[in-house]
Amino acid sequence: LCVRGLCSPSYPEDQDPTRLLLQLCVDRYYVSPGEANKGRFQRGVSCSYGPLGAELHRNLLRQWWLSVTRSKARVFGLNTQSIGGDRATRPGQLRVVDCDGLTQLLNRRDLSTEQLVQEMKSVLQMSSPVRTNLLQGALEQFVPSSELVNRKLPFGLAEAGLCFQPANGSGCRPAEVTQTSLVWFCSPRTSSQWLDHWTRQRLKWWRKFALFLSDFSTSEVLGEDLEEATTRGVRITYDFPWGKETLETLWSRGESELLQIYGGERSKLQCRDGSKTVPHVVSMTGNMDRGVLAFLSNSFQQLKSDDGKQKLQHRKVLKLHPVLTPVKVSLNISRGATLELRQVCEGLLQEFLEADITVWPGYLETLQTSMEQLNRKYDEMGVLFTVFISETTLESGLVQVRSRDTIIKETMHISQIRNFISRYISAADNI
Amino acid sequence: LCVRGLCSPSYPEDQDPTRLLLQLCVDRYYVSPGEANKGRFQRGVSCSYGPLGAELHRNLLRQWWLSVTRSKARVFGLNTQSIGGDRATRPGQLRVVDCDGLTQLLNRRDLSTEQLVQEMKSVLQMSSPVRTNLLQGALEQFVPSSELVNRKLPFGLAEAGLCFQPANGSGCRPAEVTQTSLVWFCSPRTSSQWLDHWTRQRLKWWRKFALFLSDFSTSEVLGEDLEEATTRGVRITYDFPWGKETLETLWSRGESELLQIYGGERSKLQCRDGSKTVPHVVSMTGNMDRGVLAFLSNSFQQLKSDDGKQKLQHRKVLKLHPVLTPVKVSLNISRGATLELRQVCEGLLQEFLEADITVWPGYLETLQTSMEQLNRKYDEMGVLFTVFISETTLESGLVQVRSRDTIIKETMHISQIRNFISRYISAADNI
Amino acid sequence: SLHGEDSTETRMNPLNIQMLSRNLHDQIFRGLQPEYKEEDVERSIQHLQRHQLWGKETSLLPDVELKLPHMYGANIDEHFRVLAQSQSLPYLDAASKLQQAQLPPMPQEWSYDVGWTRYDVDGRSQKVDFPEENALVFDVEVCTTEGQCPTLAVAVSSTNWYSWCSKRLIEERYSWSNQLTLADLIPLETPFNSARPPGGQWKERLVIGHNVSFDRSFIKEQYLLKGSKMRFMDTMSLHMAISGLTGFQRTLWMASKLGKKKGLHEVKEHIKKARQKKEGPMIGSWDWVNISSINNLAAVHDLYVGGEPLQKEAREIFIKGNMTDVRNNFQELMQYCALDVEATHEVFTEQLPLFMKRCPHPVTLAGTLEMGVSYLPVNQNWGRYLEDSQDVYEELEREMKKSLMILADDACQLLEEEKYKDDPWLWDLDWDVQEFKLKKATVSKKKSSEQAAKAQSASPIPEWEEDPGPPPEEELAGSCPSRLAVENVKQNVSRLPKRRQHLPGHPGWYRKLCEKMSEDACWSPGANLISLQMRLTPKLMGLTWDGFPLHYTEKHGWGYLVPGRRDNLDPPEESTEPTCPHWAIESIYNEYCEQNRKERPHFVNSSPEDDVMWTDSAVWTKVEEFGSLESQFEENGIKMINVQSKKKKKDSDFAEKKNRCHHHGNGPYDDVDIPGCWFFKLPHKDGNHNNVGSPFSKDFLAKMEDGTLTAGRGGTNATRALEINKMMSFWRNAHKRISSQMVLWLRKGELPRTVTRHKDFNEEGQHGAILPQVVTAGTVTRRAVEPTWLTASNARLDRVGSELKAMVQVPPGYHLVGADVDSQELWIAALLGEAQFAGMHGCTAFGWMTLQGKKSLGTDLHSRTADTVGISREHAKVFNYGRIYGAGQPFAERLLMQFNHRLSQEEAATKAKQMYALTKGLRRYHLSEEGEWLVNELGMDVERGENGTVSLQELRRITKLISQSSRRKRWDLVSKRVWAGGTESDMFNKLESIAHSAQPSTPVLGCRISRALEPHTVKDEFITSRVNWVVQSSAVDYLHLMLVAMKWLFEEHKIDGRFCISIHDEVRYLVHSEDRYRAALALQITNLLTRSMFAYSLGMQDLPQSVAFFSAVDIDQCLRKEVNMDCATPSNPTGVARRYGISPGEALDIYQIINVTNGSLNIER
Repeated sequence: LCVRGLCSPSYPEDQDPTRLLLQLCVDRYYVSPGEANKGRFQRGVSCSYGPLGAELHRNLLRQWWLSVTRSKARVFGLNTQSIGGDRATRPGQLRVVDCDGLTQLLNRRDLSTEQLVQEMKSVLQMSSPVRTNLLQGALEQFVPSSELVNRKLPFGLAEAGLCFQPANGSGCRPAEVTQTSLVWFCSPRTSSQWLDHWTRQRLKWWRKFALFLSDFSTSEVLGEDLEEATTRGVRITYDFPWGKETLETLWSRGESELLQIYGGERSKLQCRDGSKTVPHVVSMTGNMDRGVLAFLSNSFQQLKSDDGKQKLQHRKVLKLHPVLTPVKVSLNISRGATLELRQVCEGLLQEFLEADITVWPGYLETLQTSMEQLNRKYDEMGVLFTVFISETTLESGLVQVRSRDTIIKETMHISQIRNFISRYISAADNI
Repeated sequence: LCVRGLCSPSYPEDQDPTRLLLQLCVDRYYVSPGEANKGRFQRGVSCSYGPLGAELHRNLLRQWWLSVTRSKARVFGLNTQSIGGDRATRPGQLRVVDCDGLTQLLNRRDLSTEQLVQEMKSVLQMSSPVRTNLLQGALEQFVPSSELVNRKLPFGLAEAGLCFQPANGSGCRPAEVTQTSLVWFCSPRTSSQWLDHWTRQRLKWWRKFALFLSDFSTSEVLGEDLEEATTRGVRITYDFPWGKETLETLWSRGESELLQIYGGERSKLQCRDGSKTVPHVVSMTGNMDRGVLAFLSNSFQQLKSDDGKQKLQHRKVLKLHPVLTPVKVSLNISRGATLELRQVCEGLLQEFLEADITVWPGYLETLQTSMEQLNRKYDEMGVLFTVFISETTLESGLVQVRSRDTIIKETMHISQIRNFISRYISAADNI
Repeated sequence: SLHGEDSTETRMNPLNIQMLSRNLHDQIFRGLQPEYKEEDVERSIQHLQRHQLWGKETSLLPDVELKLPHMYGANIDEHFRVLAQSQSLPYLDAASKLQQAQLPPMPQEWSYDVGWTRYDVDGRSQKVDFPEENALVFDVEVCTTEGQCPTLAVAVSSTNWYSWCSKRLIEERYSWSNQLTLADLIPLETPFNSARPPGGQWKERLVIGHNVSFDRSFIKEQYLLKGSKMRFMDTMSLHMAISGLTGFQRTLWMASKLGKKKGLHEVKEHIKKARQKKEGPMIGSWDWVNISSINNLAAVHDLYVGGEPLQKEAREIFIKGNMTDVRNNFQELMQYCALDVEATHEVFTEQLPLFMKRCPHPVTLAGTLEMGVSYLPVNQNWGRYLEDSQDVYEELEREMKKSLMILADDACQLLEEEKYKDDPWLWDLDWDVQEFKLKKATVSKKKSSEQAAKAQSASPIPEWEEDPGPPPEEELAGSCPSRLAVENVKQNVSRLPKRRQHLPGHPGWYRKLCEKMSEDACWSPGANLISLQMRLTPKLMGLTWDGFPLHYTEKHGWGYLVPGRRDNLDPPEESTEPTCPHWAIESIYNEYCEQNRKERPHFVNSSPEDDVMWTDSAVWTKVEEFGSLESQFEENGIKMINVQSKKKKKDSDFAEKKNRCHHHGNGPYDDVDIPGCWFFKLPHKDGNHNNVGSPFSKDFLAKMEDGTLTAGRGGTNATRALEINKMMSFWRNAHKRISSQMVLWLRKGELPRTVTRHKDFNEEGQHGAILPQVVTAGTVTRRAVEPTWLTASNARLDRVGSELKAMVQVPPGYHLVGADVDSQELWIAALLGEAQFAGMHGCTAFGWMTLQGKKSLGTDLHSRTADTVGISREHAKVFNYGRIYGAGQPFAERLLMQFNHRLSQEEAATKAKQMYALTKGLRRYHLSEEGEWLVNELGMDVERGENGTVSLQELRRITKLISQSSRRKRWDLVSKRVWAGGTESDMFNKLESIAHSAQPSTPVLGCRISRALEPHTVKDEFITSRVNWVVQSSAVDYLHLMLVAMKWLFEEHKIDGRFCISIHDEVRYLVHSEDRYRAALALQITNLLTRSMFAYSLGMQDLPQSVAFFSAVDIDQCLRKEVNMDCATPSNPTGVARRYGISPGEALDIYQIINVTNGSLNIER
């Protein structure tokens, strides 16, 4: 009997799905330990990721990049700066300052309070603001980029990177978020159509890697929730156990921000679209840190397995999508293994690495653990396949491959595993 | 007649290779325009990249990541925070401050100078430092990570990300740099061996993508250049027209920094390696922004082509390695283009994108340019192959494919191009 | 006699029904005043009183003051004749010339050249722009594998043959644009590169073809926004009108003619049924087979012309071959096409006189011609719609599949420790796993000793290992020992069998759900073959019915297992069958009861949504389905009784059995022997003897919603899967047809200036048209047939792609003007009944309700039925239409059970009987002369009703008495059967009297029924279809009248617009925006005249005001049911206003239109 872990409402504390998930993420190297770090993780801002979390984060970003740049002929990547920028006009509450310099200033005894305040203010004003979003950078790049396409619409500028959020009162420090941004420039006539198009595309993308698709949904931003300068907005949200949170926001922004950056010089901005027009901007801003959390939450299954002996067991699994899951295969040897087996493992590992399949070198662990414990650990890590090399392998070349999703152990020949797993992962994209 | 552009010494101003290269990078969408930006680019810090530069940057980072994680069983990725961190002890000259808050403080009239200075200092002290390197983060992650491998040596932690550099006097603002970092933990006994090993590996990697291999070289860091706490150091440098600059530095750092972070608690740090020891650290820190510049510089060729009519022409080419070059193929149609030709291009483009081959949609340009102009442009962009679709294609399915490196035009059937180019690129990786 | 009028302008008839305003009445009926007989009035009042309708409150409408255009002829019928004759004259002229012509000899050699070639009698050929003659027989062939571009065509006029070749046929190229332009199509009126006829004037021209609407869609000029004057005659439609077959007849025809296996069973059934009715074989009832045929050209040609059968083999090349094949067989294919043209001409020659004879009213021809030029304008949103719908559809499909795959994966875990044996659902799946096969190692001695040596050299791993330092340089270079070790082990690969096993370690049922791994680009891992329709899916979901787990048996379909059975607990010795874990079933049932005690599930009435949305054609299909079954019940009352008593006996048997089991339901079925459990079947909508094939059919949707049917595991997955299934249904069925609609985009120069100069015109936009392939008379009732547009349902929030109709959108500067005829069929049927009963509007209860009934007072037809039976008004609608289409009591019974599964068979039968008694009435019998004589002779006291009829009981009594007192076996006692006592009895009597008359023809335009349904050929067969024909065919007359009137008004008053489409009771015109209100007025006048024509033809010189005008004329920018519908669907979530910028249209009644236009059709200056 299988119950979807995160749906049902009230739990005793030790079964609260949120707590369970967060603890599992720490235990299984997704997130570095520490309450503050866990807190950041749950808030959906950048935290210190463990090795598995970092890999998941990387995989997710890579998939985003591929989907965005493959989708249309004219999406170009950008890499703008996170601090400063040439335009001193960039607004910004958060700035990077040279503490040593400021302290020196504060230590100067020769200045009057007035002078000190004045000096301090001017230093602060001169200091570099850090970016809070990627939109600004993309808008600033509009003119050089539009030359690249001969000023023909539509085209898009994509970038992923760290952005900073001011502390929202309450003693919090400023936080950083891994944002993805696609800024789409199109003719005013088609902007609403493009917003619809991208909304569908983006939702599709999120759902592509989901286990339970309906947890991802879109909602139109209504009335007073609309940001300044925007005419329409759509949010893509994920339904966490503690409520819906926004993963990505799409805005139809009109032309005003572009005009503002370029000092209202329409002629600089005009593009060719039948007649000359200043393009409208559709922006898509995603939070990939929260994305990581969403996919972890979505793929977290607790399976009650009633083993007949009246002992209720919980199998916890992270059924992450094959493409996303940080470790695809773990290689293990049974206890009392020999150096020869170890060598076979080393060889196999090398094969996997060359095929770009991430491997967990379980055979290096010399501590004795039971098969059951091992499987539980790998399930919680989201390891797709567990390969067991045994004495039989040396004789016949046969290995045992256990699947995370079905927990069925399949016998396979050693010469086929790599291809099998490679194919499995690349084809998992097809569904 | 080929002359290596950047080697020979003195040039007339309009042929100064440095100037030429930088201008080409701006013209061909590698770097955003602006003198300040160009300056940053040349200094080897992060600048605002154009679409092609961003792609090159991405490609380089990806290659680094693959080489590092594929090389050994136990290199794990990390993703640490760039600001703050939980340890208030983190030193740091650069900090992120909330300017609005500080300004409010400065505006308060009720504080004496003493009080104001006091308050200011404490706010500054409480503010979040930004990281200047990735080493610190990796060292902090040592303990949780070592549990992952059951405290068995050796293992490594890899990370790539933005780091910040304080302004070095002279009115410069703080800069950011895309760093790569591999921190290797090994037994004290083997640390020097590992340093040698990694030095060889890293140099090999840099040279793998080079056109002129000898421009990349290593040099031992001697005497007073050694950083505090390090026992040995090696630099990997590139020979720019204006002199050698460091791309990556490898240090053998001993145990002291680890001990410092963990408050000298050896027991926390002890790993199993025969007897219990505190591991030694070998760190590798690369600057990928300078890496981008190095490869651009390395692949930049100026070819004098004497066209017989006594008119000296310069063909400028970026012969970037096929794996690195941002645009692999450009798709073009001859003039008098029909809707049908466009459709063929669209189809081909989709095919390429699906095979992860970056394409330049040249067919979208409606301005008439001569074939010559077009080729010059693509050479300067480093486009590997230029594909021409013409009326003939509609009739017979044949297309023209021009190679950047040989400038020879070959006729090919439309159904074969994708495989041809795919094979070409993956084979180039193997050399 | 008396005049039913007041002195005021408002006119009332004697039954207090408001009639046409005097000024309108005067203009239309030219002073003819209706006359009413007192006794008729008296009879009507009594009748209405009996049905509690007399004296009910009615409301008055304001009078309408309107100056109608000048009308022709002496009466309205003559008026219509004049209009129709003048409209069709040029075409009829051309047609008869062609009909009489001797065709020129067919060319021997065809020209392989782009465009049209003309062949002269002397054998010379010449390139021409297009054929000049004004009448052509025409046929187009398309090489379908290469897209929708026409490939070649042949035409013949009375003087010349013509051939046409496409550019794509003649010129070989690697690829062609998949977007057609006008230049790719066949010109028939304009030169190349021009969208204007020579001389600037369109000519009246006629094209004849078999299924000509297909050919029409390849004609260039037909796509122009301002239509040409070319019209089309379809030999297939002519055939349907003359000799068409009903759907059921077609099956029989094919079976008897072609001996097709498929139909044989039905034929046998039919014969069996025919025999049951009367003794002796029914030779007569098969006569129709020889005077009719199915619709294809070969069969039609054989019927009308005869002789050598047409050769159709060459056709295969166009369907299966590619362009090269066509080129290689060019001459042969041209010849084939030409022969078809010739055959079509022969057929036409025979058909024309027959058609004119059988459909004598000129309106029929004129209306048919007009219907043949439908035109649907579309714009760039069409492409968007296709893309969005497909996209959303695929996404839903993916979601469903994914959730099912998760269920399958999770179920695999039961393999561990054989836990599946305790699972209430999955215990009977195939859980076997395969052994991994490996060939025996052929170990030579040397090798084995080597291995032994290896085993000896095995070295244990030290517990504590030191950091070995970096590997030596040479190892990195390639030949490292670990790689060698792997290579070594890999050598064993030769021991694998050649054919790789498919997931040997997985349970059998799971293996079947997985594709074998391949390099194929579309292979994907996991149980991806799973679908909702599979038998194991409900089990994987753990579905329960009232707490009992579902179970499937081959014999009974889906049912459920009820625990507690004790008589079969001892398992048969050594059974290989899996054993049922009845303890587990018991425990989940107990759990369910536990929960129910806490929160009693509330049972809501089943939601009507799915059923109400039935289109009338869906109702008719259902009726026809049952129709063949039910006549025997109706026709033979005595038999019916027998059947019923038998049923009762069976039921009591059931009751006995049931006593043993605590659960009441459809069962138990003891032949399902599952230890510890009884098996009950799931209820079926068509009666409990039917097996349920899938618990996911839409009939169970309501059961899911009310908690009867729930998923035991996988939580929301099951319900969501079902929801998705519902959302996908429309697009799944329709997307192929919709996405293959041929759209032709017009370039700027091909659009009229009114469009390109309009302020909303956009260079980047697209404007074009779809020509729906309407077969103008596609059914035996002469209703039009077209698979996509005429059957399209309206947009529904939970159906992907159902916004289809709203995608027909006007170009800038135009509007769609149209209206639905309010309850058209009900009114026609009622009118027939009234003409029969007392010749007064509203004289029958049925008629009164259609005219005066008010929803608010519960006096309208649907509310009445709803009250009688105790069902919702929406459900009642279905019953009412069903009845008028000829459905009988069994239909009603079944429908009732479907609407409410807790209704027993008996209750349903009672309700249906009650409903029919009230509406249709009861059968009464006129005794035959023979009967009267016998009654008289035997001196029987016979209880007679009005008109001297006797009831069924009385008839039985008489029969019994006669058979007792007479030795003769059979007396023909009955001469005529009639209906009596119901609200609709007179209507049905009229319908049946028409259907049974010697030459059934429609009462208004006098069109005769197909030869294949005339009583003298089919005798008493196909009654349902014939009764249905009367109403439906009259509705077609209605449409033809409207089309003729509209064309007249548009021409007379220079209203710039064209016919767009008619969907049965609905017409739409594409009108220049400036003229839209005048067009709306024209439409209202059209309706007035058409209704008046109906009343006039049935001998009533008046028309009720309430039906004189459309309740609303829609002026809109797209095609939709209501002008303010936003047509939101999953593929169009924000609605047409937001997504496509289409604002709500206007729906104007006659008063509003008069206000805007001042009641004048003339252009205001």
